[in-house]
Amino acid sequence: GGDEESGSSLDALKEQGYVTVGFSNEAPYAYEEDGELKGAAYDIAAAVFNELGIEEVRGSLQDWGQLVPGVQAGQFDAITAGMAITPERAENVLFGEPEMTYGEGLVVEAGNPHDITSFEDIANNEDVTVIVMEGATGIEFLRQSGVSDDQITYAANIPDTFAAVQSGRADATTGTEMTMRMAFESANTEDLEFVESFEQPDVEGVPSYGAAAFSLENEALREAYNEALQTLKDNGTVQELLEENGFHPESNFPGADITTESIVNGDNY
Amino acid sequence: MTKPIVEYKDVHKSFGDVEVLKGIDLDIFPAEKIAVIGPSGSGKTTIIRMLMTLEEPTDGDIIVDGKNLWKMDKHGKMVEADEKHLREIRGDIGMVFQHFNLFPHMTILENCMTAPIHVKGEKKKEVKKRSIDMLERVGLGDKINNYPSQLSGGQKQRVAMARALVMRPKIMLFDEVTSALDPELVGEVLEVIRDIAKNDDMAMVLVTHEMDFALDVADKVLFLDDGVIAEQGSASDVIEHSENPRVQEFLSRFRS
Amino acid sequence: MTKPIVEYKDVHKSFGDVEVLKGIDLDIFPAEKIAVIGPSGSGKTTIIRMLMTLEEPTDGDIIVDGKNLWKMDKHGKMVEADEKHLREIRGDIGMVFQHFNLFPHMTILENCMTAPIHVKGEKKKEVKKRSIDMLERVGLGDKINNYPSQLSGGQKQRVAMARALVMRPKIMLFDEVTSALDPELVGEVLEVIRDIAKNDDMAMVLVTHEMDFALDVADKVLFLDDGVIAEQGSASDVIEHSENPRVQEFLSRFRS
Amino acid sequence: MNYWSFERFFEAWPYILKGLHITVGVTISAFLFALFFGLVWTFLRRIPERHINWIVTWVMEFIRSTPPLVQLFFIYYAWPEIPIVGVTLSPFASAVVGFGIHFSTYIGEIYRSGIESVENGQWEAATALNFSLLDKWRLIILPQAFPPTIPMLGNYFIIMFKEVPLASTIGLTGILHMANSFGSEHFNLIEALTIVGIIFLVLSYPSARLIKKLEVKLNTRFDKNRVIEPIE
Amino acid sequence: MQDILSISQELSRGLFVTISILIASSLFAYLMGFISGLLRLSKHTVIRKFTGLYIELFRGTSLIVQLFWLYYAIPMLFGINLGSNWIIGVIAIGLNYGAYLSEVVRGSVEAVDDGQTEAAIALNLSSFQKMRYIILPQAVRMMLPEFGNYTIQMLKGTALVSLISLNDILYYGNILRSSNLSQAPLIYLVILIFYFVLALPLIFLTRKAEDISKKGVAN
Ligand SMILES: Nc1ncnc2c1ncn2[C@@H]1O[C@H](COP(=O)(O)OP(=O)(O)OP(=O)(O)O)[C@@H](O)[C@H]1O
Ligand SMILES: Nc1ncnc2c1ncn2[C@@H]1O[C@H](COP(=O)(O)OP(=O)(O)OP(=O)(O)O)[C@@H](O)[C@H]1O
Ligand SMILES: [Mg+2]
Ligand SMILES: [Mg+2]
Repeated sequence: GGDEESGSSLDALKEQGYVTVGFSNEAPYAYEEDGELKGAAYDIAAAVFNELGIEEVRGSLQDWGQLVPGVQAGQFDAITAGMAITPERAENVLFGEPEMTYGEGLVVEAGNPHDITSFEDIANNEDVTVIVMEGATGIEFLRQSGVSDDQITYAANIPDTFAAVQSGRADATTGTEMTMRMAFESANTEDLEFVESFEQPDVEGVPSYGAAAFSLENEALREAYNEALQTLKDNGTVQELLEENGFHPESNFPGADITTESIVNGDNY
Repeated sequence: MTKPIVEYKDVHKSFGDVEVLKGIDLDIFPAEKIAVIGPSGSGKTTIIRMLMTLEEPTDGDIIVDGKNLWKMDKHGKMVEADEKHLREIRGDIGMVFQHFNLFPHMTILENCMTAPIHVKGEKKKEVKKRSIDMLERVGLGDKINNYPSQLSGGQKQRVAMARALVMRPKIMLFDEVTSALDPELVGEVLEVIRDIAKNDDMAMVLVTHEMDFALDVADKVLFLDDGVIAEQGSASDVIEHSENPRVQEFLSRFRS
Repeated sequence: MTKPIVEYKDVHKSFGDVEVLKGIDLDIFPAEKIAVIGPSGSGKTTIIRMLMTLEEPTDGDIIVDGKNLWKMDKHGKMVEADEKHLREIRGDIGMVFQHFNLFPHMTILENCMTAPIHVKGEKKKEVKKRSIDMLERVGLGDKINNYPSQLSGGQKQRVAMARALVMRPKIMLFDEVTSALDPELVGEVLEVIRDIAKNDDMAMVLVTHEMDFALDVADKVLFLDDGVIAEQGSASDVIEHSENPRVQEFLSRFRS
Repeated sequence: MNYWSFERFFEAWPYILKGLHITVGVTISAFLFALFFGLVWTFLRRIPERHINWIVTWVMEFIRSTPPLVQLFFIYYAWPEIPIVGVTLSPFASAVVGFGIHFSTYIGEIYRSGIESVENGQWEAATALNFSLLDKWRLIILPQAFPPTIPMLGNYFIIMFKEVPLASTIGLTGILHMANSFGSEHFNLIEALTIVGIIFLVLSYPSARLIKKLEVKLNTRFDKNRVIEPIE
Repeated sequence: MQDILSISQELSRGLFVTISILIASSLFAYLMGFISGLLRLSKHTVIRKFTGLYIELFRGTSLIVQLFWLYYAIPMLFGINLGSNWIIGVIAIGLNYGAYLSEVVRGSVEAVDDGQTEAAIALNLSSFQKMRYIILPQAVRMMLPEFGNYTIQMLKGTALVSLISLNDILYYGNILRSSNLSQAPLIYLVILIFYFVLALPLIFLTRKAEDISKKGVAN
């Protein structure tokens, strides 16, 4: 756990020999399977911290919505959940440089009875309800696409959103494309359908860029992290780890011109 | 000679392995007043509780008014009595307890009225009149709307007697009705019993430690010792002139 | 004439607005046996509880062995006694309660030994010997390792007496020590008290409802009525020949 | 410290209070459910057959000694997956059923101790007066057994109220959930959680006082020294 | 069967956290219960009121709220380093149930028959001796069953620490379920059985305590 307020300094982390990271059990970004932490964001973070001389990375599972408050409360040193950089979040945490990019995905009941292929379709059919993970960017995308608040319900994590659609408590769920696809595959059920023909919403923030995040007080750790990240990007490690986790080079690697600053100031948002 | 209203025929009672009544034979005649005395644990209470159907005998028969209390005829066979059978016979018997057992959630008038109304299905008006009469008789005419908690021990016990009396039993059982009372309150309760004994023609069985009172009221005294009737006879025979050493020893304890 | 060991001087006691003792004057001399009788609520218990420091008088003084029990001298002023002062004087007084108040988590031997060891700091070995002697004297030599719950009421009360006696008080207080007992067990307890009264030279104050016993044991009888000592004198004067109508009425209730 | 913001604190109040009717609604519904189900346990416990009694006792013990949080998860996530009998329940219904069943085992015990607190002498007096079995229960036992249970039942109502926020983990939009969601939108939970604490304190403390008063009143009504022991 | 075994195996990884938190928080709660219970009986109004505040604060709000609050607020507001989540879990559960237990302690001491106090005075025991030799030994006997019951409550309460990301039994159960929804019934059933098995010794101890407390107490 966070042994000091709002995350420890790099030296302290080295001394203690491990770093604690917050994640939200969301494949393929960061999740736990067979007792091990996995996922692209986790793997990258682990590689970066190794590069910084910290061998062990311990996970702290959180509901998505509690990741930012958690890192601020010093419950862990960094968030490694592939969290999308947004201007609002950036006011409350320090983001590292982008590690990946992704669009949105949609999962519905098998056979897609309401024939939903976009957020507009949901907006246009008041009977349809969609369940989203609390604190996810998808909520804002849905709202901007005209979906009313009455249609949106919330769950604390991805498995819960799937459980809700599967048991008929909601008609659809949305999250990042990678998440929806991975969760759909692992759910391994005939009750659900991943909407292949989904149209990405045309709103601010899509596509999203995922990055590690740190407490506002921990500028030094972010700087160190960014430096090591750049090294690993340059030697191809990051790309390798992304591909291993099912990310595609054309669609999921952030362009070199895209920086956290350019996203936060709106140029690339 | 009249027929007894109650007959105990070789009645035994065990609790677990312990036999506390070892063959009781006893006839109770209409209007007879019987006092039961004896050491603690000798089985006095158990004898009358079996008649009140609060305890089932292990062996033997109790016959009430010609009917076997604890057994009944079913298709020609004698089987254990069921609740219906017991309720039929129980109508003849009333009991007053050591700890009064008044119903605390009812006024004392309601205490007296509820059984005649619900058990015998009598008219409320009639029952009320009779209950008030009875409460007046035990000296509590001015308390009818009080709750039991507002009464002294002696008053409570008098209500308990009125409650039993309005049911007009043919036989009344009293189990040490004064032993939970302060010494000063004993007199008033005994006075009421004496009055009932003199003026009613019910049979009465009194378990008591008040020897003077037994001497005064009882036609017959039973001395119970270790589950058997060790001596019986007129009150003065047993209490004043018994030659049985157990009886003498027992009685000596009451002379301090 | 010897000096009294305890003097009550115009002692008053109120609970809330109700004055239950209205000026008690009383001398208790060494070795004197006093019986206190009177109707329920007349203040008998309260009188002795004040001496045992369980209740504080509202007014007046109680002097024990020349020292004021409830007041003490502090820098020349008389102030309310503190715990230390009370403990000092309390050492002379012992009490036996109506409900025994034995310590249920200790054997009866431990019940007797606790106070001498912890209060007087006596040696364990000595205390043990004395306690066993005392328990034998009250007839419980074979029960010393039993717990109170394993004893009958009469036995418990005898333990309570032994427990008070091993403290060797100069004055012993008894509050209706037989009234919570079954009638048959009363005798054995009275027997023990009688024995103590005859053979020890403690002063004793006995609140009791047992008139025969008071007659037998007491040097002096106080009749308390409504918070005042309505009559006092030798036992036979008060119990047998009193002309006070209140006393007569009270005593009549004990003859049923 | 700049983590505490009064602005956010006051902003959060109306937002969180939107969940209050859900929290209170679940509490009341679950309590009614438990009152009824407790009765069922009480009667099951009175079946004289030894084996049935044993089973009922241990089923109650099982429900009582396992975490309500897990039971909620079971009802919400697992129940729908069970073939044939499986039903999908909303978070509200899941919470009502979950807390209802969990607390019914306690309430059943309260009923039982209420009945047992009626002295044996009352049964005997009723027998001596020749009442039928139904009349004994109706006229003598229940009128005495029920009043002394009221304070304990009240206590359990409050205890239950304080457990209901657990259901935010299955998406019940009560006050804790609203606080979490306010917190995740504003990236800070302290003010919101503090408000939830205040709401619970403000509602449960006076109610507990009220019940204490009621208890005293009930105890002085008849000559009862009967106290229903808390079973927790 | 195979499934049950592998589920159990996975869950048992959380046993240590659940049990260690149970033990530590119970000890802490017992301590708090005794301290605050006895302070409630103090002659000093200020001490009594202050202890009362603690008790009402923790009994008046939910354990889950207290847990979250300690988890987020303590480090942020006061900059106090409470150490690991394990310690936060122990403190939250301990303080919460300590408040309940203090009422048990106070109630038991008050429930010792007045006659015992009077007998102790009549034998001239000092206030301390009276408490030490007469009142407490009996009060403790009376407390035992309630302490047992509350320990079972605490066991149930430990399930909450999965919410502050401690790897207890329920944590591993939830992880299992999230990758295997259709097995949810079996997983949760096994979790419930895990807790029940942990509770069993407590249940038997509590029953034993009831027997003990029935003996050796005057009332
Ligand atoms: N329900 C019971 N279970 C076990 N033993 C019992 C029960 N009722 C009575 N006994 C035992 O039966 C014996 C006789 O009891 P009973 O109450 O009839 O005596 P008693 O003569 O009325 O005594 P007392 O004068 O003390 O009231 C006693 O040894 C008693 O312990
Ligand atoms: N702690 C108390 N608070 C209020 N009133 C009390 C208290 N103790 C005693 N009293 C009242 O004081 C009066 C005298 O009580 P006390 O116990 O001394 O009477 P008593 O003569 O011993 O009676 P009994 O024979 O019934 O024991 C009674 O009216 C009683 O109600
Ligand atoms: Mg008897
Ligand atoms: Mg008295």
